[in-house]
Amino acid sequence: MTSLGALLIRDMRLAVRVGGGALMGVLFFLVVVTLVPFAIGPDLALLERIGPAVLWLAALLANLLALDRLFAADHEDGSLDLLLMSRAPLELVVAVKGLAHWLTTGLPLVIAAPLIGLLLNLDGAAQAGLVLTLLVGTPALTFIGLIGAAIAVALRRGGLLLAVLVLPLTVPVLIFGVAAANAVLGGAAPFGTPFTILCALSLASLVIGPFAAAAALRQEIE
Amino acid sequence: MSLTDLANPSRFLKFANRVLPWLGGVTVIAFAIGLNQAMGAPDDYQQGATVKIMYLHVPSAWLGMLAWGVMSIAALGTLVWRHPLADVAAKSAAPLGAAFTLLCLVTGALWGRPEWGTYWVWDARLTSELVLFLLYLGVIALWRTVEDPSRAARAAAILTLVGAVDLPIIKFSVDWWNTLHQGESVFRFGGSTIYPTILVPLLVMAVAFTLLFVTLQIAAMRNEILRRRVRTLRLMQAQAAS
Amino acid sequence: MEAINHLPFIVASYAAAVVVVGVLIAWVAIDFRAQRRALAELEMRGFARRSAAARSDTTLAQAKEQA
Amino acid sequence: MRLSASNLACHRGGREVFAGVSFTVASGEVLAVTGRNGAGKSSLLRTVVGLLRIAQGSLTLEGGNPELTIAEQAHYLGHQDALKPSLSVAENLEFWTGFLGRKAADVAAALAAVGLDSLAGLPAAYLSAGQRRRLSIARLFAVKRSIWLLDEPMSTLDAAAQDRLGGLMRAHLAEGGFILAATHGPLGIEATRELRLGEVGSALAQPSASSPWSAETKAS
Repeated sequence: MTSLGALLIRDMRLAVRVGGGALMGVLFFLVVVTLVPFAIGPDLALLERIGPAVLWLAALLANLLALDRLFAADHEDGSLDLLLMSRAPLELVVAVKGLAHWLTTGLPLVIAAPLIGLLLNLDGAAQAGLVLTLLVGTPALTFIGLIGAAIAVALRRGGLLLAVLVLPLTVPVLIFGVAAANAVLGGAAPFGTPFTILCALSLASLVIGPFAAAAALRQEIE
Repeated sequence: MSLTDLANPSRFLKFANRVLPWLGGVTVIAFAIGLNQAMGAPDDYQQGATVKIMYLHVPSAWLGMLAWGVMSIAALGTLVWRHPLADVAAKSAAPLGAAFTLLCLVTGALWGRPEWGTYWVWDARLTSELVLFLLYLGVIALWRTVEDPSRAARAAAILTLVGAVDLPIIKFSVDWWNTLHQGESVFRFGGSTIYPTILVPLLVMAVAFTLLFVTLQIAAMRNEILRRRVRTLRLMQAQAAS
Repeated sequence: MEAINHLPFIVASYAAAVVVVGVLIAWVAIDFRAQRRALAELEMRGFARRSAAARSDTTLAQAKEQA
Repeated sequence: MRLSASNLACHRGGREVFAGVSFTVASGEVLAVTGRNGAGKSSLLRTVVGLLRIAQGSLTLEGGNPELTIAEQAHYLGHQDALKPSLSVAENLEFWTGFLGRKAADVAAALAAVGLDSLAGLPAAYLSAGQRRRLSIARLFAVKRSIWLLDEPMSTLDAAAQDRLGGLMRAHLAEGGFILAATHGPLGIEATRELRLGEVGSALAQPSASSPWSAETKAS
């Protein structure tokens, strides 16, 4: 599929060029995690205990805020019209845009997570577990977020609406992501169960996200 | 973007071309002397050999602050005198400042691990250094987001000056925050007197790092001037093509 | 004993310094080449940088005379 | 190849934009869609490419590829140029040719056809409105499609560029394509048929008859 390849390359290029949003998510992630100890105090034992939850929340927000412009930018400059007319199925077009977004926003978060985990006093095994859960879970965040981005595409204050729409949908991902990460930290619960569910959530969102987002775009564009 | 704006920069380019080889050479010599002395310096009686990390850590902390100082002065130049070279200086200093602050954080963590048993504590000094690093990243992000350099320069100048005013407040509040919570388990740098055998290499290393900063800053400014020239010429080209 | 225990951290610190400084130097050098190449390309297309620079020098001289 | 519409209607936001529009265009023909502002010229083109839903009537394409929709065989040039300012001129065009598939003409050749070859390496942000428009038009040459739907193609173009576009459109017609163009001014092509929209006029501001609320409004 040359057309989908071209789209993937373009979106990734745009993300790293001037004005693009790649790495802005990581920066946001870093700032949020840094703020947490100020709010709760520099108690390393406490930070270690809530570390996975903090990282997951920060990753969720970073992912979401970066999604705001995913379709809106294409809508404003008319590109979205041409994407909608494409011979490639719109679901695949949307999925490719989601993939490009995850590669430029979600993946850097996963890579940065161990460094940030260091600040929260997470040890080696906990960090490995956290990175693994983020690697498996962030695609779910991106692809659920696609739906909100598509619904809010034509709205001027789409960013806030997007957050309000999508955050409740991400509750299961958050629950099982943090549960799996905590299990690595030595909690009573086993690691396998929440991790498997997290994988399932990601796979399901990989399918549901593009279909729902494509349907929303078709409606919205009128 | 008028042509007079190129005037001072082209003088600067000539200056940079002349001075950079010499500066580079002096920097290498200073590092040779500094590293030689640092390796020969005795170990600290309390901290042992890890004190060698100090010869990197302290100069990079100093450069992290120096770069923000350079950016603040340049910000005044941008806002008050509208000097194009000030924009260039501010933009070039930001990545350098960020890099040296990062080096300060990394060496600090590597020093902290053997001394305190952990890479990171939410100590006042470390935390304010981390906030400084985040501020640098914010400024760089701002430069990267706004395409028009003179508009980006003004926005970044305001952010830089606010940061310059805010940094002491951050430092103060973090100190206060920390004493509230953590008492004196904090690593105390001024606790032990520094012997001349350690101090002299440290000063030489600080000079070497500063020379390195100046060299890189001038080279980065030269790049930035060239980049703007390319931009101007391209705009002229687009216009001429009609 | 202690020195040997701590050696990895010292080595890692100096390695980090080399990496950071190396990246900075590489960034400056690569950027310089890229800009030079872009300028050369523009000159080839007939956008004389020298004439622009020369003109701006004269305007500066004029401004000084007026001042 | 022949595109025909019969009794086409389009509703937006509960209002009727146009109704009862019928036309046919066949290979080698140009249909100029005219009418005052708000008459539904842009909406008609968007309806044809499926970006707006057909409220009534039907669209049929004879002689095309039966496996593809009209939109998938058409070039649509909207009001916006669909360009990314941070990508270079060549990168922008390369993306659209790659995305639309079927690379017929070389990207460089298409840029030369619209007179932008000397600016290929520049970011699109540096282009003037007319240059952006020409870059958008270059897409029509880089990828061969026989149906062209052009929304105000001549706007923001200077006289020389309008002449050049006229020539390119004539070449397209000669190759068996056809053009449906919404326009205010002349297209500079001979043998242009005209479809005037909004002649009925009064239908414009009224709620459409199919709206479930219309009966109630009339009653009250």
